[in-house]
Amino acid sequence: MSADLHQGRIVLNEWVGRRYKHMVVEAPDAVVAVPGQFFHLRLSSQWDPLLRRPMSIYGIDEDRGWVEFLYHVRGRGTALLAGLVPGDTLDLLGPLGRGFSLDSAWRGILLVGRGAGLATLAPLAEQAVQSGMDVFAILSARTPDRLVSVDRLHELGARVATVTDVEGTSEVHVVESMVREILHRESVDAVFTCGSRRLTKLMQRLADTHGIPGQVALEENMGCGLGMCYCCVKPFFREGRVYPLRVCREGPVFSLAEVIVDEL
Amino acid sequence: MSADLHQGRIVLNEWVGRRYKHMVVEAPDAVVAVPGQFFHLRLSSQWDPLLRRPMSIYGIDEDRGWVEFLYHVRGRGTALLAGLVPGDTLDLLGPLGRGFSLDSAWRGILLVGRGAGLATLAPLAEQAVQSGMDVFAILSARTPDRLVSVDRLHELGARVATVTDVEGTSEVHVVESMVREILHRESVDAVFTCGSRRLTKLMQRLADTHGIPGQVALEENMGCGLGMCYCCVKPFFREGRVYPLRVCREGPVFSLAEVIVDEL
Amino acid sequence: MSSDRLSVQVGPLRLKNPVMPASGTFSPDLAEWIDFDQLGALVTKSVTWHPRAGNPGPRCIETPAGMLNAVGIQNKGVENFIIDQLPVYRRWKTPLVVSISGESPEGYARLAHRLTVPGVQTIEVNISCPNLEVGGWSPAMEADGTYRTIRAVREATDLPIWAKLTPNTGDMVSVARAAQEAGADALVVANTLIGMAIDPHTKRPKLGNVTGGLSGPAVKPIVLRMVYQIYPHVNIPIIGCGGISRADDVLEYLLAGARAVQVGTYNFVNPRGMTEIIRDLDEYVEREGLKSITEIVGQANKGRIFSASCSCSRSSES
Amino acid sequence: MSSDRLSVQVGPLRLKNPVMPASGTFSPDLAEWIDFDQLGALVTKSVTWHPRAGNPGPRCIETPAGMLNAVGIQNKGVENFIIDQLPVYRRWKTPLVVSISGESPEGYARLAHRLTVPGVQTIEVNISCPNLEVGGWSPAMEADGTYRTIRAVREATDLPIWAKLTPNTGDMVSVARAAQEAGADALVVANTLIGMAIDPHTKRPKLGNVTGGLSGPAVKPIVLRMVYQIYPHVNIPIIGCGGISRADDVLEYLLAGARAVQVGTYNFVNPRGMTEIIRDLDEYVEREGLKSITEIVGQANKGRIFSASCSCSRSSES
Ligand SMILES: Cc1cc2nc3c(=O)[nH]c(=O)nc-3n(C[C@H](O)[C@H](O)[C@H](O)COP(=O)(O)OP(=O)(O)OC[C@H]3O[C@@H](n4cnc5c(N)ncnc54)[C@H](O)[C@@H]3O)c2cc1C
Ligand SMILES: Cc1cc2nc3c(=O)[nH]c(=O)nc-3n(C[C@H](O)[C@H](O)[C@H](O)COP(=O)(O)OP(=O)(O)OC[C@H]3O[C@@H](n4cnc5c(N)ncnc54)[C@H](O)[C@@H]3O)c2cc1C
Ligand SMILES: Cc1cc2nc3c(=O)[nH]c(=O)nc-3n(C[C@H](O)[C@H](O)[C@H](O)COP(=O)(O)O)c2cc1C
Ligand SMILES: Cc1cc2nc3c(=O)[nH]c(=O)nc-3n(C[C@H](O)[C@H](O)[C@H](O)COP(=O)(O)O)c2cc1C
Ligand code: FES
Ligand code: FES
Repeated sequence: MSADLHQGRIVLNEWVGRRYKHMVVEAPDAVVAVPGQFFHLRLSSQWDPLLRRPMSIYGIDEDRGWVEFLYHVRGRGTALLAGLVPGDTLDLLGPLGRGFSLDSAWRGILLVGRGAGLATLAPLAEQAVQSGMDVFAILSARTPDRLVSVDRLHELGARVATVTDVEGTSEVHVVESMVREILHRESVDAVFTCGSRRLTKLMQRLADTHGIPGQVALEENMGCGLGMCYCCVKPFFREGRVYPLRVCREGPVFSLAEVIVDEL
Repeated sequence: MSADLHQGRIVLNEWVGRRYKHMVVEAPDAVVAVPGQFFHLRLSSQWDPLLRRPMSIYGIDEDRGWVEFLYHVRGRGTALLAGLVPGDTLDLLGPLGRGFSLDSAWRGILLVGRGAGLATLAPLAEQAVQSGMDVFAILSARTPDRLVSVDRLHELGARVATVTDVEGTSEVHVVESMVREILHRESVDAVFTCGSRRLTKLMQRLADTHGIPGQVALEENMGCGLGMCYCCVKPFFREGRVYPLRVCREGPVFSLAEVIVDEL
Repeated sequence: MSSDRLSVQVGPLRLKNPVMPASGTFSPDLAEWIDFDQLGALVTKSVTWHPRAGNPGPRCIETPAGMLNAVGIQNKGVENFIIDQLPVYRRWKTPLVVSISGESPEGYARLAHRLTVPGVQTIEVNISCPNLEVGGWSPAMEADGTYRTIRAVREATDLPIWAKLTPNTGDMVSVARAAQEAGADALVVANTLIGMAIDPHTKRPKLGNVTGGLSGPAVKPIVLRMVYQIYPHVNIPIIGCGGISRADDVLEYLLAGARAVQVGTYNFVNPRGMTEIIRDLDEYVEREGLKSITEIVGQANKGRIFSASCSCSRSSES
Repeated sequence: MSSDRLSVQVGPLRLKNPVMPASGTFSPDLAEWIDFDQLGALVTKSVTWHPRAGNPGPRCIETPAGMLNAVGIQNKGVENFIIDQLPVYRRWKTPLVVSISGESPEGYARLAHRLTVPGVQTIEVNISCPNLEVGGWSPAMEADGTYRTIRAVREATDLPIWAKLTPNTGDMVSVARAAQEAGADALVVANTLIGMAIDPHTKRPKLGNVTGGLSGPAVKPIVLRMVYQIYPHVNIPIIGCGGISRADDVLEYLLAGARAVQVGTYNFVNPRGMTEIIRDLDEYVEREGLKSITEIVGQANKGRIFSASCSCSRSSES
């Protein structure tokens, strides 16, 4: 599972809704990644844009040597990414960071994600299903067309609920009652979240109340992605103290209990 | 003949020998150019490389709306240009500058060029042939595979001699006797040169001795290409005085007589 | 763009909008590309008393996201400017700012006096050109030289005067204050940063003049910081200049505290750049529902702890 | 790379080759990517006396061909460094340069003294961090502060000391000379340029610390000029640092007068960058038939008119 520099080849790079793209990259040596880890992508052979862009793994196909990403086209880096066509090469550094961890004793897990965060949770769902766990998911987005990976979760057999801002269903108290309902009714042994500060705060509280573990995948502007620059640091609780930890190295996945939500 | 910003579409971009590429760009509104003029090409939508690159016109096909270039792949700008494939778009600013001028009374002209300078002279040969003039050409390069546009000149019916460094035929005194021979034997009313300081010096002297006019297409690092920045200025003789003139605006074609060769 | 929601007041001058070209990156040649009457102001290349042939070539070199230039203020001298070029600029209604470059406070004063003629609306005092002395020294590197030059110009003309500062100093605030105290009506922040490039093959400096001025997007973070740094310490308008290529860059400068901006190198990349930026600014004002774009000037300074964050130099604090 | 044709002498220290990482852009984490025994030296992130949590985020922002950082020297303090990190660095044979950051000359001296322990080969005195005080002030902005700090360190340790200068001054030559006079064995030129970025949407500075340090290819022309500028005025080695991403960049710095170089931001773009640069330098030396790479040091200064071209500041000339 050691990280390396890879020259991938774009297999597919297609729109999913109006703001997201699904990209498949052939990079046979890079398929050693686990859900929650990320690759650091270089978008120009010149010096602008200079820095790499972190993207979590949306899928891994070991047989075909494919790594998949699902990304929100936001600024110029992701715009350049969106311009790649099949056959183009892509410089990938990774896999990097600490991914999600699943305990084989768990019977069911609940995923609560929003926006691009859904991309990060999808491969976790797949892994959980393969390990025989039940997967419940609450997916949140601004509009229905930004609810990415719903189909994929359905196909996996996950039980999926969706909430959106435009439908007025995504407010925290609504999601809270949905989560309580699931935790009450189903055998959920752990919760996972990604993509929203508000939902992270909520899930931290609910996991704590219910006495179950939780994990969250965080994002932060990154310089190196390798643990050297300390650009991606946030403070976390650990063993009763506050530690500044590197999202790229000690994360991007952290235990929900150690996150200081107000610092996100 | 007014200059504009064009979004061209690459039709062809192929190697000619190991260092040159021939590029055809579809840009129907841009075909109003004359030989010796240039386009200023933008090579990135980002800020690196920042400045445009000047490229003279290698050909114009008014019917098909094509502009052609022949370029030496030297640094990173031309490397990016070399990476374009048919269907890609290219941002062209132009046509810019003052091109060659042909006097319809001339019966024959002599072109003496070297390296990438041959690209600049080729469309002039075409225009001259169309106007019924005889065209003589001496083409110089380091190696035979860098002698671009020889075939094109042959097809036009030009009488072409080639000289190269590796064959030991390109030394100034050799070229000098070839030029003298042509000027002596044939009806040559004007000489044109591009691509070499040494040859420009030679042609200036010979044109002067033979009392015939001459023109040279010059190169200089450019900022704007539009006459605003004064980055491309060189000193020239004009009306008995020395003037600093802009290669992009008062040139890139100048009368041989006004060039101060030691300042090139 | 019917209303005057983009218009800004810079000292005694009212500009249609905050966007104008930077000295030396603009000439009447650009009129083939854009309508000068859409610009906030026109700014000439710096004019000197005597004609100057400029520096030996190469005069410009591209660098990552920027360029170095060492043109050396090639121009035909002030008399030629008044006779030949001023009438050309008078074709447009947009206010004309004439940039001047002298060799001493008196030299600047003489130029300003000579240029106090109809058709010239403002004098921009270029005390910051890095291409006149090898190595790049310029008066604006020190508060004292700045004060003396601006003062001399102030006494020589009734026209509004803008002091164009250099970023090649550790003490922007003192220099800015000196310019204000000497009577400048506005500050242009800033000229180019002194830089150089060497050719590994020839082993020689690439520019004919050895060093040159760095401009373009590469320098924007530095110059933007300087505008922000100076803003709380002066009460005359600041005109931001450095690396602007988009409306968002203009907004950054206005938020930092600039009242207007100058666009330089980007004119070389996109000759229609300035008018596109003006169009995008108008869309921004519309979208945000602002009455005037000036509402955002200095907004990024909100909540700022002035004493701690304002100056690079301890000495200017005391 | 069998011979020692790449090796350079930097003060009392002999380096295998002129390439080393820049402080704060390097950590033992990079050992997964390259063999540290191939580097000229190892340079730690700056160490402070007490632990520091660093600045609030965001701590970095990309800019055209560069980046702004405002990490704020997060570190666990010198005792932790000696106990936890020093043993890790001692795994490699390459000389270790420990960068220190204090709050006063005495603070620097105390750190240097404490770090005069086996395993530490050199102290790099970071008197130029722009991220400790809001606004970016640092001691190296003035010759006086530089002298006092380096002098105090000189008296506190027998180890070689390198003074890391700031580019945020109009007077590099005076500062460089002050460092030399105070006893520095080498100069690192330079730290980052103070810059900032503003978010047009939130209208707030993008960095948690408001201002930050600009690094990367964008700044190379500026810092290269500073090395060239300082070179004729000092007789201790200069270590060039700013925007290096290729062997050609290293050659530019050596030609300008640097004896060695540090690579910073580029490590983030290409974690194998430094070893690729070393390989390309070796190819260059081979191709050019040089006995030693030091033959080219300062070559771009040939024929230079020293008095005119060396200094940005008049005062240092007099
Ligand atoms: C570990 C990790 C995994 C991620 N996985 C995904 C993913 O699977 N899908 C997805 O769509 N996005 C993901 N992101 C976010 C993604 O990296 C940013 O959206 C992307 O870098 C923006 O680049 P840009 O050039 O398009 O935007 P820019 O123009 O650079 O900036 C647009 C916005 O993105 C933010 N941003 C810029 N750089 C970064 C950065 N390095 N890290 C985080 N935010 C940044 C800026 O603050 C700004 O608000 C992930 C981020 C991290 C840290
Ligand atoms: C009016 C004009 C017409 C030209 N026509 C042709 C042509 O038809 N075919 C052709 O192959 N080349 C032509 N050139 C030269 C061409 O512009 C340069 O080779 C090109 O800009 C190099 O870009 P680069 O990024 O590959 O090289 P860089 O890495 O930027 O530089 C490589 C070399 O090219 C020189 N150079 C860089 N920028 C320029 C510039 N703007 N102008 C001139 N030289 C430069 C540098 O000094 C350096 O020696 C022309 C130049 C001019 C001024
Ligand atoms: C080619 C060129 C010539 C310049 N000439 C002048 C000048 O004559 N007078 C002056 O005050 N500034 C001059 N400048 C500096 C610009 O006015 C401006 O301050 C600088 O380029 C920064 O802005 P930019 O990053 O938008 O280019 C020149 C800049 C360039 C690129
Ligand atoms: C993220 C980051 C952290 C840095 N931290 C330090 C530091 O702790 N001490 C120091 O002296 N310089 C620090 N620097 C400055 C670098 O050492 C170097 O001087 C600068 O980045 C210029 O080199 P570059 O352009 O190659 O990056 C830091 C730079 C970056 C980008
Ligand atoms: S991004 Fe550099 S330490 Fe995390
Ligand atoms: S390139 Fe700007 S004037 Fe010629």
